Amino acid sequence: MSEEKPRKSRNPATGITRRTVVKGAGAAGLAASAGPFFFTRPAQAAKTLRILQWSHFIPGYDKWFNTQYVKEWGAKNGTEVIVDNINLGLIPSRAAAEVSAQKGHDLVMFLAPPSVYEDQVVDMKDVYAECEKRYGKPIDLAVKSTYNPKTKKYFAFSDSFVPDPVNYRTDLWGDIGMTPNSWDDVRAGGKKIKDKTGIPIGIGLSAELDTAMAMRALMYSFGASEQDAEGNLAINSKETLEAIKFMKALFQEAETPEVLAWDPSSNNRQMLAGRSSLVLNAISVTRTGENDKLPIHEKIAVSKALQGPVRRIGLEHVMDCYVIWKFSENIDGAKKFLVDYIDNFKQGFMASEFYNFPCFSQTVPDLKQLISKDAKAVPADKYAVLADVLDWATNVGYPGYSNAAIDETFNTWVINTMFAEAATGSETPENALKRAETKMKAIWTKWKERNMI
Amino acid sequence: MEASAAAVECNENLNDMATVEVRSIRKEFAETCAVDGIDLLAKEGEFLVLLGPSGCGKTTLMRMIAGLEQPTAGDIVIGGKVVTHLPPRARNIAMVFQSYALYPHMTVEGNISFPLRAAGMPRDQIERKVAWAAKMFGIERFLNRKPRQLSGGERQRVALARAVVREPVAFLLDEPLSNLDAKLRNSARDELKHLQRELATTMIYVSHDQAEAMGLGDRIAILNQGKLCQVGTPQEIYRNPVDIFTATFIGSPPMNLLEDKDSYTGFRPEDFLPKEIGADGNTVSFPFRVTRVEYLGADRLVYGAIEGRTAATHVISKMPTMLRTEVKAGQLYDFSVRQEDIARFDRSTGARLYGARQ
Amino acid sequence: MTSEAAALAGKEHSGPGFWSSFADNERWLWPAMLAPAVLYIVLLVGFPFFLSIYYSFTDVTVGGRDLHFVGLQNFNRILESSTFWLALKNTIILTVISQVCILVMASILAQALSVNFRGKWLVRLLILLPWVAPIALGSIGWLWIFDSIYSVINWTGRAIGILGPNDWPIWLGQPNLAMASIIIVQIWRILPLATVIILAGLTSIPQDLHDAAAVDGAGPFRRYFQITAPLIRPITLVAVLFGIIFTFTDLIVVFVLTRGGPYDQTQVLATWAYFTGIQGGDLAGGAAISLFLFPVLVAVAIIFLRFARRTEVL
Amino acid sequence: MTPFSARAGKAAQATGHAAILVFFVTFLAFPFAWMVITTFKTTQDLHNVANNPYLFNDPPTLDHLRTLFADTAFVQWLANTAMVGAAVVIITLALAIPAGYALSRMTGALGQSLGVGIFLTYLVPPTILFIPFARIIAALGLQDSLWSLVLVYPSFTVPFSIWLLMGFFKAIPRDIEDAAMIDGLSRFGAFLRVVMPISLAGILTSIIFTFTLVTQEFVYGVIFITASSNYTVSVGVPTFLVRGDVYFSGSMMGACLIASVPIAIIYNFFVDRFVAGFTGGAVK
Repeated sequence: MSEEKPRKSRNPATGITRRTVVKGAGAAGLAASAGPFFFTRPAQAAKTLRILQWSHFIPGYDKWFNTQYVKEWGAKNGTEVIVDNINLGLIPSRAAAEVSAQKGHDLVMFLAPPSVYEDQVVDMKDVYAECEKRYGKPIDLAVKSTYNPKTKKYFAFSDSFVPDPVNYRTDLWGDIGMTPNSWDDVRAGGKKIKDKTGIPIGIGLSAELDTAMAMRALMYSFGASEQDAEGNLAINSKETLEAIKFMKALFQEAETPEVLAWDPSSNNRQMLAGRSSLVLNAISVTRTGENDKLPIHEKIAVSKALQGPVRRIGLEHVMDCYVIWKFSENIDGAKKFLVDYIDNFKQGFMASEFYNFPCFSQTVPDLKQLISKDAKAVPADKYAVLADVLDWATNVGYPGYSNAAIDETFNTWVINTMFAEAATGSETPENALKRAETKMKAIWTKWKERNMI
Repeated sequence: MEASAAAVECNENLNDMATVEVRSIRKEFAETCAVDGIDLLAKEGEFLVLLGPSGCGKTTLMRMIAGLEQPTAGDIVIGGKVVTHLPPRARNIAMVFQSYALYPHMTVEGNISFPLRAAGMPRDQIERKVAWAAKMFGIERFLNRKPRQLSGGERQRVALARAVVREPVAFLLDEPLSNLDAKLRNSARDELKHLQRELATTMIYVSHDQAEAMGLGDRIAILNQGKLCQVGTPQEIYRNPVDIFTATFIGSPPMNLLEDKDSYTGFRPEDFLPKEIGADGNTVSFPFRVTRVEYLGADRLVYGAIEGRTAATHVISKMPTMLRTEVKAGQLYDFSVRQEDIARFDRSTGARLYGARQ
Repeated sequence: MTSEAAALAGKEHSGPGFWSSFADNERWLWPAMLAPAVLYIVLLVGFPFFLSIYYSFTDVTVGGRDLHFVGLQNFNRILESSTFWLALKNTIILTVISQVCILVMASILAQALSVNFRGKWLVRLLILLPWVAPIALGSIGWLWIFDSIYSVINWTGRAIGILGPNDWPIWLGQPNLAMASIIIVQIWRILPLATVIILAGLTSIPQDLHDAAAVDGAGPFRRYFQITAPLIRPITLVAVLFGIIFTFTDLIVVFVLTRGGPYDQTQVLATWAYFTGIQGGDLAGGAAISLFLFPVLVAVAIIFLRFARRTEVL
Repeated sequence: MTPFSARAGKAAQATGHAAILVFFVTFLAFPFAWMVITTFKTTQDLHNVANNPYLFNDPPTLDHLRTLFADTAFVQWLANTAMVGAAVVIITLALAIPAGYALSRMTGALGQSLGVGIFLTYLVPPTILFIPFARIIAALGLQDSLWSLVLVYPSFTVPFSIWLLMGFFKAIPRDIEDAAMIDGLSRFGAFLRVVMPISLAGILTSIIFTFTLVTQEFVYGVIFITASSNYTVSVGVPTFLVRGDVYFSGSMMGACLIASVPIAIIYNFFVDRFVAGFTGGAVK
């Protein structure tokens, strides 16, 4: 899980790391504990590259990345690579602190487009160009998530994204003779299952990531969106209102108030406990079930995004967005690292157990084949449905770009709150929409003033 | 208290000029003047009592002598040397506090040896001295106890032992007996006097209890409102008070005062006796209406008022029980005072006009 | 003996050197003793604090370092926001209710602990636990207890028949229950401290007073409310003041349990400041929100300190 | 009262007393009992809603603890917490004892308002401070070092301890210091050799408080430290055992237990002294 990253200080005489010495001495306790007080800076001898990213949901990915991949890369490039893994929820505060300090990591991975930091990061144009030379154009999703058409700047580089399919219980849906293909199916079937078995639908209505994605998927498939393709605020539409009303009905007919309290892990638990008939989530649900040997994972199927009145569309679940701070001490190294990482992306794809999907499709040319035969999944082709994910996955901010206003709206959970207020009946759908619009207007005004959108 | 030969020897050579003197000393606090220009000299080996009601400045004066307060003006001279700006520890004086101020975290032994350790005295000498002081006050048994395990009297002895052990130029004692019960206080007073004789060290003693002051002091300094009223032996103070304050402050019951036109006439209760007792010669007599009689064993206190004056004035007579004269409440008697026992005070300043006894 | 005394005297009369006059002169000594702490506080509390105040009058965001003065704009924006009033209301409700409960419960528990009984050591240990547990971890423990699926409270309630087969309260999902859950956790973590403080007050009351009151014919309740309670009032004030500070500025419990949800209904000022300033990137807005905490706390603290000083706590 | 009714009354009282204690112990300690159960349950058992949550439906497992110790730097985090705690305690005492003493002995309005002023700094919430702090830490080159926490944590422990100790010093009679000065110590010497030893209970109280506040702190720890080997327990556990969508409940509960119970036992030994320390300033 938390692999010891390579230590920052080396004993110049022997070339072995301090960690090795300590381990050799067999003192895991106090001797080692004094360490952090004395090593605050990387040794000056070699170049260093410091990477900050989340603790990957698939522990195997971190293991591969931290102990194998970056070590090999470091050895090849004469660079000591330090990887710090933190909880995904803590990335924003850490980034804020680094910008405030104007010091920190060379490469920072966000899980959603970090548009607000545009002023602070270097343009990734050349990284994209280099990768494009080797693997063709990046997917539209990546560009929409990391490019600001107003300033013509690539503020981040996206290597991969995580699909956000539907997870549902085959047994329960089979019993009522349905499969969840559209939002209307979910509402009708969800109600039936809940009435029959008491087991609800698990689409969140809380201030967290999964809800944010699910609500946007709902809106977009109803033809609603936060902004238009040009980045103008467009939340106030009858389509949005329709989506809100639909969610209200869905919540009242097929859900329980538990979804109001959720964090990103709650829908996983609900599903794995057998207390849910359907959730919108990455493949983490089934992967956890497989890894923890919970037999229920065999009854969970994965399917593509739901069909709405206007289109079938879903979100990426997570968008890997690497940024390089302007104040980074190793900008060139960081860029080279990204390019090389794309070269080796297939390894990452495998290590993440199909969690990270490539933004440069050609890096994993045999993706379809790979996912159709999984070692752990029951049935083995469970994840094959993800093959055409690009046809139904889009970015936050669709149909426009994921800009600073979209980012702030996302992170302050404006959309989540709007849906929750209406669904619980604490506000009318119209009022909830109006409240959200007020908040978003302020956000749009602010970023327009700064010429960021 | 046993006087060991060693103790006497110890102190023999110590204090060549063990005088303590304050010169026109003043102390002002934020808005008040606690000590207002006092000159006072405690002679070598003298037991000087600072007496006054609470708030008169006596404790402030003592704290200035100790160095715990800085005077606003004036000087303090100890052993002929001006110490005004020296910290307490450089003045070589000892002090016993009203609360005893024993160190609660140290044993009795630790308390007594503390000043010696602070001065960096060698260990074996400390032990000898502590043993000597403990023996002097009979507290050898308690050496390993903590102060909270001791009674009030025992604590007082420890405090004294701590003061004595370093053989200071002078002792300052701040009402050290006030926390003892009445019986213990008497014996302690006795012992203290005895101790002072033995050590022959200058002692300055603060008290608000006149009986204590009279009993202990070689001389008494009366303070009132930051000013020195009078300094003198107990007799001088008692018989020859220089003003109304001293006259009424000293003596129990206090001096009787009769209002005249521009002065007060004062006489002590024990000098105010039935006319027939009063000796021949120069007496002044008063018609005395008795209202109440109190028997105190050795004395009778007769309360009443003098009649025939514009304002009836309440006075008290203190009659030794040996005088068998019958005195009853409600009756009118003739009482008299010898002319020489009468004092007159200026009505506006309170100062004495002329003495009854030259 | 003479030489001893001389040595002693010599040492003592070594004259007022620099150190000596320094160590004795209160005019220099007090400032010197205060200086390190005051310096630290000015540099590491005062300076950042004023920087934050400055931020709140600008348009700074997490993403940029250039900022413009915008006057009271941030404050106006906050005051217009319904979430602010909700957060303020929640902060006050949370603080007041939890403190009242803590006061009552701590008084009872302290009373129960003030007598001797077998196993007291263990009981005290168990009672102290919540206070020493890192609160981030303790809150996660509660998150697990309140879990919408695995809630052990609900399971137990069903097992002993308090909850019917169809009752399954969603502790963190229903606004009132969510608020109640947060209050419960705040009580849980502060109660041990309050109990210990009040217990301290109880043990400091001389037994004489209880005896005297008993002799005077006072029953246990009269004895408590007319003798014990007034005597421990000052120290109780201290306990309550700390409770208020801990609850008022706390971010973690709400952050872990509900993240302000459902739909902002449990948002408190501290979490809202965090979400706005850090998650949302609106540093200036976050600074402005958290500044609201300060005057309220100062007012509360001054009232308490005034009371306390009257009763000689400070 | 007859002997019988007296005995009955006593029994009723004892029962009531026991009932109160049972209620409170249940409320306060239950989460820990729950942590114990969770720590040793298999994941499958935990996630099966049909199971009685109090029972071990599968045999108890050490897997969660193994994860905690083998896959995370938990021991290191504990040690870090202890080291930071110790360092902060030392700094806090070094700053707060002299300041608290000076404030307790300063006469006049200045001392009083300074005392209140210092206490008010305790009320400045960390949410306000941490962005500016990040800049200070960076300027000093302390990011990712435990020294950053050692530097920053006194910002809340010092004002608090000053306030606590001030009350305590005020309760010490001035006579005792005066006596010490007469007995040959300087003003400062009297403070060092007499006042400090007498105030041990108060100092102990502020040590306990400081240490607890340090172990509880979360926000600064998250922001200033990213290297897993430099985390404190409060930060390391939730950061490493909440991975993406999944909570490692068993390991987390085990970590919480291990981090709390030993401290609670130590405190329990000192709680009487602590109690004395707390009343020092408040009740004479």
